[in-house]
Amino acid sequence: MIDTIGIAVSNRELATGYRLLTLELPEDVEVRPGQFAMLKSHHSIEPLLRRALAVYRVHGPRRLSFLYQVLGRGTEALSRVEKGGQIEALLPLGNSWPIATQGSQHALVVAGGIGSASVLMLCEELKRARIETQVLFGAASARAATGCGLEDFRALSVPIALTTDDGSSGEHGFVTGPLERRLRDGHGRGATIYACGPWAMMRRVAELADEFEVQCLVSLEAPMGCGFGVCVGCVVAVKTDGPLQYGSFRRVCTDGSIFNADEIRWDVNAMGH
Amino acid sequence: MIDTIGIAVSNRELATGYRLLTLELPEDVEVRPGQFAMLKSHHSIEPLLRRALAVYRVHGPRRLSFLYQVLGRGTEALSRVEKGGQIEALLPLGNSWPIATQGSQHALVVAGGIGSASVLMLCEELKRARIETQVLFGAASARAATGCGLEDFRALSVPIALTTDDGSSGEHGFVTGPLERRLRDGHGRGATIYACGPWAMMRRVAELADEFEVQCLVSLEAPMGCGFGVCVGCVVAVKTDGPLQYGSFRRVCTDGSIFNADEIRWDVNAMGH
Amino acid sequence: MSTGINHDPRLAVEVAGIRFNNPVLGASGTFGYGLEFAELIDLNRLGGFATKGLSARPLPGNAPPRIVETHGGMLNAIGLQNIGARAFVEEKLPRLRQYDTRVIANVFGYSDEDYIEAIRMLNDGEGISAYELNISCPNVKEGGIVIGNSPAAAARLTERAKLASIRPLIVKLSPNVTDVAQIARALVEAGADCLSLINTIVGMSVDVNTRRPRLSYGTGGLSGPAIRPVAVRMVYEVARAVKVPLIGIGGIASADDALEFIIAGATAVQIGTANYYDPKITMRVIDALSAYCKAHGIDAISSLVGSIVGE
Amino acid sequence: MSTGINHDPRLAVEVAGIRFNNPVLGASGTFGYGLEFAELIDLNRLGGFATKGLSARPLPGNAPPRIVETHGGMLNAIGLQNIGARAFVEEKLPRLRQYDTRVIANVFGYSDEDYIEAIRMLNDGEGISAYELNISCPNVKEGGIVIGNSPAAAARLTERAKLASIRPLIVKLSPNVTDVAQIARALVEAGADCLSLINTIVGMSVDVNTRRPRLSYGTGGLSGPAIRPVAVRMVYEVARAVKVPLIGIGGIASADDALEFIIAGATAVQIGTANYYDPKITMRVIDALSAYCKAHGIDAISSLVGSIVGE
Ligand SMILES: Cc1cc2nc3c(=O)[nH]c(=O)nc-3n(C[C@H](O)[C@H](O)[C@H](O)COP(=O)(O)OP(=O)(O)OC[C@H]3O[C@@H](n4cnc5c(N)ncnc54)[C@H](O)[C@@H]3O)c2cc1C
Ligand SMILES: Cc1cc2nc3c(=O)[nH]c(=O)nc-3n(C[C@H](O)[C@H](O)[C@H](O)COP(=O)(O)OP(=O)(O)OC[C@H]3O[C@@H](n4cnc5c(N)ncnc54)[C@H](O)[C@@H]3O)c2cc1C
Ligand SMILES: Cc1cc2nc3c(=O)[nH]c(=O)nc-3n(C[C@H](O)[C@H](O)[C@H](O)COP(=O)(O)O)c2cc1C
Ligand SMILES: Cc1cc2nc3c(=O)[nH]c(=O)nc-3n(C[C@H](O)[C@H](O)[C@H](O)COP(=O)(O)O)c2cc1C
Ligand code: FES
Ligand code: FES
Repeated sequence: MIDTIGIAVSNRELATGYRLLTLELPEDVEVRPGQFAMLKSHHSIEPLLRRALAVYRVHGPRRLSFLYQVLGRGTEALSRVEKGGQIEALLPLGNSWPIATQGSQHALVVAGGIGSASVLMLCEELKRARIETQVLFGAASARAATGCGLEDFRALSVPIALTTDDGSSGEHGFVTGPLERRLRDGHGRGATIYACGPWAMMRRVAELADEFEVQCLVSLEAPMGCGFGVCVGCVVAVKTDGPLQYGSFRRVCTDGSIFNADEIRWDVNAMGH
Repeated sequence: MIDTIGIAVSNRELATGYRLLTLELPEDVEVRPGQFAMLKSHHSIEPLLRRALAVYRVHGPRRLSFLYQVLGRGTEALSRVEKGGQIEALLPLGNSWPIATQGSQHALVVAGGIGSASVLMLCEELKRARIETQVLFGAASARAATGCGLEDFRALSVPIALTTDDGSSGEHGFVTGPLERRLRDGHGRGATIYACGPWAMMRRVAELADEFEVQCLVSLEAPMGCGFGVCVGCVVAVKTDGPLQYGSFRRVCTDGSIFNADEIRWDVNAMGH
Repeated sequence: MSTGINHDPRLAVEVAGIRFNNPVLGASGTFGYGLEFAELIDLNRLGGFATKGLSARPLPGNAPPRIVETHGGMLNAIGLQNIGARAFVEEKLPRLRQYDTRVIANVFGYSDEDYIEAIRMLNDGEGISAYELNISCPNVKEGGIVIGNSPAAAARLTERAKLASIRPLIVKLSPNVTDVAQIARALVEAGADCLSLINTIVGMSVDVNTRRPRLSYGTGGLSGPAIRPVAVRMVYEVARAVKVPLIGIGGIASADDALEFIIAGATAVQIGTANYYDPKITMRVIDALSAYCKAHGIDAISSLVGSIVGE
Repeated sequence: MSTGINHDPRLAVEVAGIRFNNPVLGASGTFGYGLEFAELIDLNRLGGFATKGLSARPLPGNAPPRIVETHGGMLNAIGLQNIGARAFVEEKLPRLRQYDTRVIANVFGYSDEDYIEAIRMLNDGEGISAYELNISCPNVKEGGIVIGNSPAAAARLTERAKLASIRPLIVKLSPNVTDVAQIARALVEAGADCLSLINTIVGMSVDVNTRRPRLSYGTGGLSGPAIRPVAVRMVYEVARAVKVPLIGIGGIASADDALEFIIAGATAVQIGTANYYDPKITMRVIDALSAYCKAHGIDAISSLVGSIVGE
C-alpha cells in the first residue's frame, strides 16, 4: 500500500456519465484483479473523502486505469481533472478475486453496471489460466453498456451475454435472468460465480448460487471513510449465530471487498436503502 | 446589477502569482471606473463565498477583464479555471471614481500592489477628460509590478513613478515616498489624489493628503460576504463625534468602495491586523 | 394581491395561521430588508423572508472585521447593526407592501423591555405577518448570558413578548445548548406559536500570524453548509418534542437540503448564508421543490412534514 | 528508545507529566490501533495517538451504513466496534512497543463499572502513556443520556476512573453542551489530569428519496474541518476556565489549523478525520510546525500555548 500522487494521463468520457481515467504513478505498484484504490483530485478541497475505485486495467507497473460513473460530488470532481492533473491515490487496497477456487472448472462472471470495473482484469486472468469463462453483462441501456466498458470485454473474445434494463441493446431485462437460465440448464455444475454490481443484483445472484449450490464470490460496496481499515465505517454484516454481535461486522476495505456470497447477511444492506 | 454566469475567454498568468482573467458575459453591463464584481468558479464547491475583484478593463459591453493576485483559497480556485470555464459573476457593484472633483486640475493616482486593478480605467478616463495625470506605482518587486499590470499603465503614456519594496526596479522604497516628495514640492495644489492599495499605504496617503490639504479619494477593501449590501459584514468605521455609534459604520460594498479619505477612521482597520 | 405569478399550489404551506405561497424564506440577517433583492429576484415568487434583527433603537454593530470564511461556512459577529424598528416601519414597510410576500420582522433587544418596545413599534406597521424573536444571537452578550440558552429566561421573555404582540410569535432557537428539545417545550408552553431553528453556532478563528482572533469581537456565529447536519438533527429532536410548526434553518443551499429539514419536521425553511454567494438561490430552490413534488407524485409538500421513515 | 530520528526539540511538549516528541497526535477512532499506519508513516516521528475506544468486552458496533459525508465533514455512528481492552493489551501493545511514540488508550463503557473494568484490564498493559476517557460518544446512548453532557455524572465517573487508574487521566469533552467551561471545571475538580476536546457534534442527514436517515443509527457525530471553529472556540473557553493542559481536537488538517488550537490554549492536538483522506497528514503537520517555529523565531512551541492576543 502506498499513498502517492499520480498524474492523469487521460480522463476521457466513454459515454455520457462514464469515464476512463488513466494514471501515471511515481512508484511501481503491483495490483491483483479486484483490488481498488482511494482517489481524489489533489486540488479539490471539497468533498473531503477520497473515492474507492476498482483498478480497471494495469498498463504497466506505474500506469493504471479506472472506469467510473459520474454520480455525485466525488466523481464529479474527478471528472473535472484534466490531462496532466494531479490525483491523490492510496493503493492497492483490499483482497483480490481468487482464481483457482476448489474444484471449479469454469467461471460465470456477472457484471452489473459499473461493477464491470472490478472484473475486467479477472476475465483476463481467467483467460490466462485457461479457465472457460462466460460474461453476463448487465447495464441500464446501450449507452451505459458502452460506458461500462463493454468493448473492452468484447476484445477479450470471451462469450458475453448482454442485458439492458431498457432493452436498447441485448436482451431486455436484468442480468440475473440469463444467469438463472444457465443455472437451470445445469451450467452451474463445477462453476464459480464472480459477481460485482448493485446490492440488489448481488443479493439475487447469491440467492441463485445458493439455490443451485454453486460457489459464489462477490465484490461488495460500502461508503468508505479511509479505505485502509481504520475508520470501521465500511462494514457489512456477516452471518453469525443469533443477533448481531462482535464479529458480525466485517470491513469491506480490508476484510473484502471480495467475500463468499454465503457469508453475507443480505438483509442488511451496507449501502443503506 | 446582474447575477450571471460568464465564460472565461482567457485566464493567463502575467507574472508568477498574478493573473488576468477575461470574461464574456451573456448580457450587456455598464461598468464605471472603480466598480467591482463578485466572482467565483461555477464548479468550485469550496470556498463558498465569491471574491470581490475590481473591473480592470472593459473590452466591450459583454467583455471585461480582471487582474488578480493568487493569495488564498478563493483566488486559487479562480486561477484554476481554464479557458471556456464558467464563472459566476454579480456586477457591477459599488460606486465609482468621481472624475470632476471640485476645483481639481490634475490627478495623482497612487496604486499599491494589486490595488492597481482598480485604477487603470480611472487613468483612461482621466486621460479622456484631459486631466493631467501622474501615476505613482508601487509594487513588491519588478515581477510583482509586471503582475500588477505596469505595462498596461505604460501603454497609456502617462508619467509613471515606479517604486519597488526590494529595489529590483524603479526607486527602492514605498510608493508613499514619491508622493510625499511631490506634495512637498507643491505638486498637491489643485490636485486630487486617487489611491488604492494595502490599508497601511492608504492610511499613509490619507495622512499626507491631510497634511498638505489635498483632496483624496481611496478605494477600500474589507472581507465581503455578499457584495450587495445585505450581510453588513464589510464595514469601515467613519468619523463620527464621540464613541462608535449608529452611523459609525459604512458598508464598503454599497456605500463604497470609494470614500473620501478624510471620512475614514484609519485606526480601525477593516481588514483586521 | 394579484401579481400574475402562477404559484405551484403544491408548495403552499401554513405556519401559525399565516399562509405562505411556498415554504422558502430568506433568513434574518442574510436578506437585508428584502428590498435589496428586488433587482435580483422576483420577490413576489418568494415565500417570505425575515428582516435583519430590528431593535427599539438603531444599533451601530461591532467593529470590523465582522466576518471570516471557514471551511463550508463563515463566522460572523455583525453585532446586529440595524436601522431600528421605527425606521423599518416608516422607510421600508411602505415599499415592501408592493410585493406579495410574507414579511417576518426579526426582533432583538438587550433586555426584555427592549424586545417589548421594539414589538410595540412594529405593531404600528402594516404588512408584517409575524414576529421572530431572536433570543439566540451569539454576538451581543450583554452581561454575559444569551437569553436563548436559558429555558427560564427564554420562556419569561416569550410570555411577555406574546402579550405585547398583535401578531403570531415565532421564537428562534439557539443551537448552543445541551438539550434543545427542553427549551423548545418551555417556549411553546410560554406561548410561542412557532419555533424557528437554528441560529448560528458559536465559533472562533485565529490568525496564526498575528495570534489574534480573526473577528474583532473574538468569537462569532458559524453558518453555512457546515452546520446543516447539526440543524437537521435539532429540527428532528424538536419536532418530536412539540406540536407547533417549525421553520428549519441552517446551511440550506439546495432543494434537497430544504427537503431534509421538511422530512425531519419543518413546515417551512429559511435560507441564509447561501444568499450571499448565490443571490438567486431562493428561486432555484422553489423551482426544484416543484420538480421534486412532480417526480414523487406529491400533491402537497406539507404532507412531507415530519415524514421521516424508521426510527 | 533510539530510533535514529532527529526530533525538532522546539516541538517537544509535556502533558500531565508525559513527554511527547511533538504535539501532533492521532485522534481516537481515526487512528485504529496505530499499527495500521506503520506502512504509511514513520510512527517513530509521531507525537502519539489515541486508540480506538476500548471497552471491557469487544463490541460489535452499529449496523451499516455507519458513515456519510457532509459538506466539510462527515457523520459517523460506528457504535464503538472494538476488539476489547484485553485483546488490545495482548495483541496490539507488544507490537506497538517497537515504536517510540506515546500510546493513549481511549476508554469507553456503558456504565461507570464498565469503564473501571476496562481501565483495570489496561493497567496490566505495558507501553500505555495515559488513558483518555471517552465520556462523549454520541452514538451509543444507553438509557438515553450521554455521561459527558451532565457535569455531575461526568465528575462522578472521572473520580472513580482516577482512583482505578495507575496512569494520567485525560477526559474527553462533549461539545454538545451549553457550557463547556462549567463541565471542564467539574472534571478538573474530580481529578482529571488533562482535558481533550472536542468529540463529535451530534448531527443527522436524511436521504430525501427514501426519507430515511442516511445512517442506520439515525443520528451521528459530525467531524472534520466543518467543526473546527466550534472546537477552537471551546478550547479557548476551557483554557480560561481551568489550569490543566488541554489537547485540542476538531477538524485539524494543517499546521495552521493546529496552531489555532495551540494559540487558543491547547498544549497538544489530535488529528482525526483528516487521516482518512490524507493518511500522511500527521507527518506534514509536524514538518510545517517546525517551519513555523523557524520562521517566527520560536524556541519552544509550548511558549505559544494560550498566547492569543487581545480579548
Ligand atoms: C471497493 C469499491 C470499489 C468501487 N469501484 C468503483 C469503480 O470502479 N467505479 C465506480 O464508478 N465506482 C466505484 N465504486 C463506487 C464509488 O466509490 C463511489 O461510491 C461512487 O462513485 C459514488 O461517489 P460520488 O462521489 O459520485 O457520489 P457521492 O457524492 O458519494 O453521492 C452522491 C449521490 O450519489 C449517490 N450514490 C453514492 N454512491 C452511490 C452508488 N454506489 N450507487 C448509486 N448511487 C450512489 C448518493 O446517494 C448521493 O445521492 C466503488 C466502491 C467501492 C466501495
Ligand atoms: C472592493 C474590492 C475589490 C478588490 N479587487 C481586487 C482585485 O482587483 N484584484 C485582487 O487580486 N484582489 C482584489 N480584492 C481582494 C480580493 O477580493 C480577495 O480578498 C483577495 O484576493 C484574497 O482572497 P483569497 O481567496 O485569495 O484569500 P482568502 O482565502 O480569503 O485568504 C487566504 C489568505 O490570504 C490572506 N488574505 C486575504 N485577503 C487578503 C488581502 N486582501 N491581502 C493580503 N492577504 C489577504 C488571508 O489572511 C489568508 O491568510 C478586492 C477586494 C475588495 C473588497
Ligand atoms: C451575517 C449574518 C447575520 C445574521 N443576523 C441575524 C439576525 O439579525 N437575526 C437572526 O435571528 N439571525 C441572524 N443570523 C442567523 C441566520 O438567520 C441563520 O439562522 C443562520 O445563519 C443559519 O442559517 P444559514 O446556515 O443558512 O446561514 C445571521 C446570520 C449571518 C450569517
Ligand atoms: C469514525 C470516527 C470514529 C471515532 N471514534 C472515536 C472513539 O472511539 N473514541 C473517541 O473518543 N472519539 C472517537 N471519534 C472522535 C474523534 O477522536 C475526534 O474527537 C473527532 O472526530 C473530531 O476531530 P476531527 O474533526 O479531526 O475528526 C471518532 C471520530 C470518527 C470520525
Ligand atoms: S473504509 Fe475505513 S475501515 Fe474501511
Ligand atoms: S459585503 Fe455584504 S454588505 Fe458588503
